[in-house]
Amino acid sequence: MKHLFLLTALIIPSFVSAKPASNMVWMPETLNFVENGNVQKGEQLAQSCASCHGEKGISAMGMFPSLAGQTANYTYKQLRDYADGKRDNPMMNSVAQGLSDQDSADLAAWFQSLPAAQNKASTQDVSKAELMVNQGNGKKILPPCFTCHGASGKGKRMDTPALAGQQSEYTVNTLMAYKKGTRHNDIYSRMRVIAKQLSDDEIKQLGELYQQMK
Amino acid sequence: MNKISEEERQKILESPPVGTWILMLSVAGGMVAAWLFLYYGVFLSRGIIN
Amino acid sequence: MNDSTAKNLALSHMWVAFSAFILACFMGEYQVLERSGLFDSLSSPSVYFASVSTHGVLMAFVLTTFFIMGFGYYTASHSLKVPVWNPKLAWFGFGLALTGVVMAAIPLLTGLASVLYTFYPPVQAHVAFYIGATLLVIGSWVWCAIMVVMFYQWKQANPGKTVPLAMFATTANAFLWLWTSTGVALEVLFQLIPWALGWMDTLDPGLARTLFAWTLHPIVYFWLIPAYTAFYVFVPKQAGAYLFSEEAARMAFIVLVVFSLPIGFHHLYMDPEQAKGWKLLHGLGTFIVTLPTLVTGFTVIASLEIAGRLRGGKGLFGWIGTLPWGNPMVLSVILSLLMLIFGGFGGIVNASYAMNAMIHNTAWVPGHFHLIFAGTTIIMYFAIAYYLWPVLVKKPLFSKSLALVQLWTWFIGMSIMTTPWHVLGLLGQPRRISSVQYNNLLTLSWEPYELLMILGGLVLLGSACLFFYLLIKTQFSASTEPFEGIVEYAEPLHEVKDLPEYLNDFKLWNKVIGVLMLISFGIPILQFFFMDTYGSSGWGY
Amino acid sequence: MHIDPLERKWVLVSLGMCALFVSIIMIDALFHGVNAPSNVETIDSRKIHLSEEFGEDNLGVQVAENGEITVRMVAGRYAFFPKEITIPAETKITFRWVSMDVLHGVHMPMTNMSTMIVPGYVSQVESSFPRPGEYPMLCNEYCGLGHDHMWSKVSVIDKEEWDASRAASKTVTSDTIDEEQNNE
Repeated sequence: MKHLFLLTALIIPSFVSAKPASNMVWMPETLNFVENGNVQKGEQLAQSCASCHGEKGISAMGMFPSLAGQTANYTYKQLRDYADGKRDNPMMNSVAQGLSDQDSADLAAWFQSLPAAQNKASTQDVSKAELMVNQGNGKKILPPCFTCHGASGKGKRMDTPALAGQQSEYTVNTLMAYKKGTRHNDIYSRMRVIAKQLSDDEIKQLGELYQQMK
Repeated sequence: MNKISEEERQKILESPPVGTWILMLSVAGGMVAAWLFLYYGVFLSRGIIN
Repeated sequence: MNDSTAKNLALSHMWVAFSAFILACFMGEYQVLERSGLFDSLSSPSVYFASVSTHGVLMAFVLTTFFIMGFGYYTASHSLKVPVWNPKLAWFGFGLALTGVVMAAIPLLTGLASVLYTFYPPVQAHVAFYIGATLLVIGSWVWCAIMVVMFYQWKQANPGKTVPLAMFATTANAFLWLWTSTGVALEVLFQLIPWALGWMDTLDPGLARTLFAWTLHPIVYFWLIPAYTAFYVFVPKQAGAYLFSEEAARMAFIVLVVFSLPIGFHHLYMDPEQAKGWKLLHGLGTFIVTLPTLVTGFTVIASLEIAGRLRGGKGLFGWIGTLPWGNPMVLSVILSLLMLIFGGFGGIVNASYAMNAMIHNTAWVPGHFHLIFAGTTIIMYFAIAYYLWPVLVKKPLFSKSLALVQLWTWFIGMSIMTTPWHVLGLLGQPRRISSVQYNNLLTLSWEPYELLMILGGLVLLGSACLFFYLLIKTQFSASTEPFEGIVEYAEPLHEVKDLPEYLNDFKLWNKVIGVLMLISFGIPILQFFFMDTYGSSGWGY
Repeated sequence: MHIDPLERKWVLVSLGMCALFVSIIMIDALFHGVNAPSNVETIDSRKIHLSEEFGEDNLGVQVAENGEITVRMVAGRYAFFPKEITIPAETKITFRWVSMDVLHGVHMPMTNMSTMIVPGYVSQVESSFPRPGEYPMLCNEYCGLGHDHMWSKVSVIDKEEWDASRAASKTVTSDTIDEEQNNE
């Protein structure tokens, strides 16, 4: 009977939107374009971001992400996804729609050039998170976080984001949004599938762990 | 080493290597049998592939 | 004749080879331990994949290439009774290859080149890794050139004479390697290096795999030919008799060289970028290349049979017992052939086209190539080292009985390690994983085999250390008596008369290879330039 | 030239052995459809998420009108998407695989479902599964540090159970459609 349900769920054509999760395509031209973003121009543009994301890309409020040290590809992709409505946030949607591709690349380059936040270690228990980051969980088919996000949370080539130094509240919110599916600009649900398997406690600890990571 | 006469020595050098022949035949036989077992007994019984 | 140059070259090359070997053996044992999952503290994919990449490069590229070069210099000089041609060039080649090794070792050991020794793009390693590997290959081309020049100089000086079998085989290997390495050289020079340097945005992984497959099969024959050379030129003499047929030996070498080249697609059976017609054609060629090995088995065993009978062996198999089992060379060949039977059978299974799906990229594959390479081939490298070391360092072998223990333990260790590996493959365990994460009942059946592999690995590691110890002890023992070791080649049972020129030269065979390569790789490579293909940018790992 | 008569015979035996293996392989390949997966079909791996065939909602098991089953899967570090599928035993199933990033390989242990997945190419393989059960579908080519964790679940179920659930799902599907229409 269990099979039956599963099967039914799997072979019914889905009626949810058939649109791709993101329109971003990493052609070499795009990669080069982002890599050659103009840091100075980005710095100027970033002045209007400072109120939320901080002067040096380090946000003071947990609801807004720090962007300092973020990989340029990732920032660029998010800005384009906001502009396309692939990622929902009323404020960012309108901000991103006002940015050209060139502006997005410049901003991405600027934020990448900034040093990520260096936060002190707290006394909170992060043992579960450490396990997730380093070992993953074979039983739940969860690869260790470091395999994509890097051993020191600096992100990796193409578009996996840097997480080290990120506001813990922001990381937790993001993972919860993936878990609920309200954030869905990860192609093939890559991150949603993972977040769905994480317990709320693990998510909380992961937020803390990445906030402290240097 | 056993002492052997020159006559015996020549005989050995000229005799066909029957031991080798039988040994190699059994190796070949074993290989054919094992291959057929893997092909029909294991590989094809695991389903089609195309 | 003063052959000190050849001896120095041989010794230097072989020390590099065996140093790489011993280092890689420790990594091998770490890998079986890590992979078993028994030791939580060892668990680290980052370290594991850096280690497995280094292990593969050291064993497959460094140990082999340096050993073959060193053995080749000595064989050429000794069998032709001439000094090494252009020793400065030879040392330059050595330096180049060694520089390459160091250059590749740095990113490998620091985890910047964990792309395995097959470096399959689009995962991208540090560019120093690709450049280092290229220098190693270019250094080996210098060796090839010197071998070919010595071969033809000798032929010119000795018109109508038969080139000694040892040199014939060595030159065959030099030609084989020039042809073999061209595939990977094309991949590295036109794809990997420009791509890793950023001169080129993308490359086609399908083309890269096709070019690597060009190299991937004949390279194992490049490694194997020194072992076969020892089979034919040393073993019969050491056993106390004659080489059963020198003509068969020469034919075997030629068929090996010619047919190991155009058959690389059996590594691509499960790949989407080549069509089945080409795969079948290469598969057919793969079966042809089993023939020289089957003939070699017969010729070598027949030579041993005569030796055993001369020593008093009676009846159908009585000669086996009367063989000089206490001679390291003879013991090695017996153990080597035993492993060749099983390793060869595994190879036939791999070659069997669709049946490859049953074992492709499973644990069976490393089980197979450890048996045939680390077993059959390397045990003969040991035998050659035991045979040549006293000659090279002018001191007697430190301990023959320890050498015998070493050879036996290597064989036993290899059997204990590779048998479970094959079984794991049939049970579906993939190769190249650092731990078993699949939450499935099936994986429980894998565990006992992993334990056995640890044991096998331990025995092998002990054996490798003993080997290294014996080389050091032989070379650096304080022996005062002057010692002159000798190298003797086996005489053919029937004198070689009226040898046709095609069994004494490679001109014809190079043309044949050219044609076969054009047929088997021409269209499969050209297709990438006529299809709409899509490149890949470099990815981290 | 001197070649021993027994050695000549041995060459013939060796040739015979190879000929036997080659004939079995060739006959099965040419007449019985036992082949290595070899469709040479290219695709732009960077854009597959925008493609129709490998669009997110088109992945997984699909049954055509005539009952033929196609499974479309995307390999990407570190999973095969979708992560769970259910297929019937003893039925020919066509798998179509693409990579969204690097080189991968996939097989299901103790079955013949095996292929490399090379970026830039579609790997198509037809297979069947005589034995029902839970299988891991796992990555067998090193693809990065999370390679060990790259696997998905496959349930191979009895053919009767599959047919029964197919019949049931058809009614469910039409019910759902009815409901949706009613809602509008």
